[in-house]
Amino acid sequence: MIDKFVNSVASALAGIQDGSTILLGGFGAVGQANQLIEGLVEAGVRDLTVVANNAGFGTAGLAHLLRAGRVRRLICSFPRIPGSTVFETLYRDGKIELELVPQGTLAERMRAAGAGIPAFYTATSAGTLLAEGKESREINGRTYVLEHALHGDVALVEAWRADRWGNLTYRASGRNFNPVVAMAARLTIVQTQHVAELGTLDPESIATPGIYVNRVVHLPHGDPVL
Amino acid sequence: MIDKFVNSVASALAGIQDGSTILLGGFGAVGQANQLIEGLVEAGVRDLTVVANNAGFGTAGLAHLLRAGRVRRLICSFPRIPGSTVFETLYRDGKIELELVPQGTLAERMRAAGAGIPAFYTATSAGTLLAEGKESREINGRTYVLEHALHGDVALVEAWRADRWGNLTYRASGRNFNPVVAMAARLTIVQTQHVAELGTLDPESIATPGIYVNRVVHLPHGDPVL
Amino acid sequence: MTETAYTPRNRTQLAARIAQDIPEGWYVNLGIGIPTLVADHVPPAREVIFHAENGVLGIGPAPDAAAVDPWLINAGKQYVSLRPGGSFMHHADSFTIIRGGHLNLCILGAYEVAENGDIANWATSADDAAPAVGGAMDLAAGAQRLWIAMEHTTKDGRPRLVRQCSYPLTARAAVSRVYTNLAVLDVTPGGFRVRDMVPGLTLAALQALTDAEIAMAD
Amino acid sequence: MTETAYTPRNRTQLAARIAQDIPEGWYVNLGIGIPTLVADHVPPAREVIFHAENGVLGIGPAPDAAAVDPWLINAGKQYVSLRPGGSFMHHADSFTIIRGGHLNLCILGAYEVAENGDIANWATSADDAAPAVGGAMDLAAGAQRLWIAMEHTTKDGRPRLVRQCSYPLTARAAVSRVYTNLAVLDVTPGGFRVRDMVPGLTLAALQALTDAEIAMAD
Repeated sequence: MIDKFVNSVASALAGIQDGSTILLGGFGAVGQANQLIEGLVEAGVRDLTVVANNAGFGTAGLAHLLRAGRVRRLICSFPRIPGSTVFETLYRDGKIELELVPQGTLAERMRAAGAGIPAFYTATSAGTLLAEGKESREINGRTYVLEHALHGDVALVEAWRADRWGNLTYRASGRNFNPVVAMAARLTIVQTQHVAELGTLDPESIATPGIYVNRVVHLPHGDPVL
Repeated sequence: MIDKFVNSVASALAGIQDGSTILLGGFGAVGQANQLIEGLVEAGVRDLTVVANNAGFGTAGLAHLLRAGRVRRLICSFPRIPGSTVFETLYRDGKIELELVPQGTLAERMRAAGAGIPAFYTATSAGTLLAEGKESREINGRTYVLEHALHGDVALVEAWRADRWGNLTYRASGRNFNPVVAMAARLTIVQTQHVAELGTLDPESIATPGIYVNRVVHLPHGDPVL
Repeated sequence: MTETAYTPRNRTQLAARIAQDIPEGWYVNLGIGIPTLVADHVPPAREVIFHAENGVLGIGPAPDAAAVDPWLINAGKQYVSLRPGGSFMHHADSFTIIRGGHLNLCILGAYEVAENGDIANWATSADDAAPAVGGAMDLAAGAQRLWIAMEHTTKDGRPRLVRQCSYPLTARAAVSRVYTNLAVLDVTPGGFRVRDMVPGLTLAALQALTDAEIAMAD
Repeated sequence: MTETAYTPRNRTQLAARIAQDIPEGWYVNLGIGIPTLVADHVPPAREVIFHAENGVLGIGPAPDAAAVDPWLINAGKQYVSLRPGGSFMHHADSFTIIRGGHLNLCILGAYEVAENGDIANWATSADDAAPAVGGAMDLAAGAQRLWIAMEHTTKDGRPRLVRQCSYPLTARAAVSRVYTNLAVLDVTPGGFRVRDMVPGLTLAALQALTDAEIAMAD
């Protein structure tokens, strides 16, 4: 019997190495797997590359991981933490590298990693600072930039419901980057608010099929707080 | 009030020009908008480029359009019609052009058209006859082929349920290419088995949001017949 | 030439002015700041479908405190509601809408707009302390129309409608129209063309506040 | 050397032999023909999740006539059922599973397999009357493992395990293992290595039916 549930954050995170690339779902405070990220802090892994839309929210989760000095490089579209200067300070002091990526390019690069597409062309960022040093080409009279797939060693996902095959649904805007990072990593780890019996999730509305999921831990932590 | 419903096949198809590129949803007999395709035959448009996974099923729909000599060029992964030689005969007689495209490349090229990606690299077909004449490059030691977006003038879609904003759900494997072609055309026309009041489709499971849909016609034609 | 008195639009009036020009049935993405306010000025009976980068299509008004769904926010991280007919999608699908040219309109704020439609709205120098771009470049490059909502000049009086942007670009030749607190201007192959101005303002007075050359629309 | 008697596997036995080697938890796509039969030989208690190109993940057994859902077919256009835990997706998402390397295994039929793992299974000449490729190239290039199920020779006795394919390729260096009616062979950097043969068959007799050089696995 397939059963992807594990019974602790520690076993969910087992085997993550220093130097890993970690993809994080979530947008603002909603849909970020904060308990798993706290588990990373606890586990002591360091020298991480983190891919996330924001640099965290509040003081827990990614903000905590940054403050603890575990992140060598952040790949991000909007590296701000509301009410916090943790990232700005690290960045100004040269203690963290930043790769700034437009939000849609960030999503598409991870989707490409999940879809077996090593590189694609996009109009986003053409003719701007963020395209400097990148290959570009004219196609049908418009300039496009070549962007490469962004793979993760690990993805940390927050789901609303999960079954033992790892099928996931999300709640409202909690979906955001979660299905995208789930596709793009070798090891996808999920914290879920609710557990569903196999067969009770509607096959028409499973947002992440279990093929993208390796481990699930049940963490009913409640609603996000803005 | 937005209302994308029209009350006849003829008004659904109004304005389609000779020489158009028509994208068809459907896989085998399931989920193909046969009544709309029959309407195309009726409307008399010709010199069409048709993009479809198969060359039709049975004698109606695409098989009929082909037999009527309206298709100049077929872009297709599996140009066979079970129990029919319509396509083979046209092809052997030089009366139709064929662009053979691997099924996944076909889907991805239309998804790319919908996503603003003019071209992407894929491993599919690398080193085969179907890659001849195409640009390729090595990325991380593997050979990839450059494939271009495949845009349509018109997409013909079959949905299970539709609301007046054009939001769609599908039934089981009737989904197939339908959401993909809906994204990739300038004019997306839908035939739906059922009409849903606005707000009654679950926002978590709308497979095609109405932004990709221009016109909907209610055609409760019943189940597909293999 | 006599200087006439005029009253610049405040943020609310500017948002209301923009809302007038959005027809029913358009799919629209609103940037943070003044653009977000535009939704409040579209009459509920006129169905305009608002999209947010974080995978929400069909955003409704801000909910009462009692009706807040803490899982439902917009791209500005504010609580919102979902209209009947709305739907959720993941980020790659959401940006397919943006980058694939499916939005009829995007409205963004900007630091500067150039007469050829270049927009600068994400960084004030090439080496910002901690730059952040979000979805601005995707939206500017991807929407069918890009309208800008901004003050006509900076707080210290420097023009924002310029011959050439001095700040790092968000996208080239992307803006189609600019709504300022003083005027509405189209970006045309011939440069900025004034569609209307606040009552009492003259073209000469507006030109004095504008770096690029402007002219009345035909 | 004495010629010993042996019995080739029939299609059912070949499917059953392959099914033995699929562990619980694998995600598997089955091509048409013998590969499709493999699912029938995986005991229901061993959870193997079958995928079809047309957007079905978690395919169950063929339904009784009374239980047929006419909207639920596999890539071979046969009626199938969905297991609890199964899901539907559109074609681009379905091929993301295939092309993104997420399938543990794909099993296809083939005309020829070369000793370096090249596979030819979609066309018999460069100018087929009406060629059809379907999802074969995507599957061959994308799955983590590609196993082939085929007769060891053609009906007229020509070898299908060859030094170099004579038919147009489906993918280069893609096959990891071949199951024939006579033997199971791994494709290794050193060429074909025999894992097992049907009882009574000798390596020499198998070599006589094989164009490529073969050897026993260590």
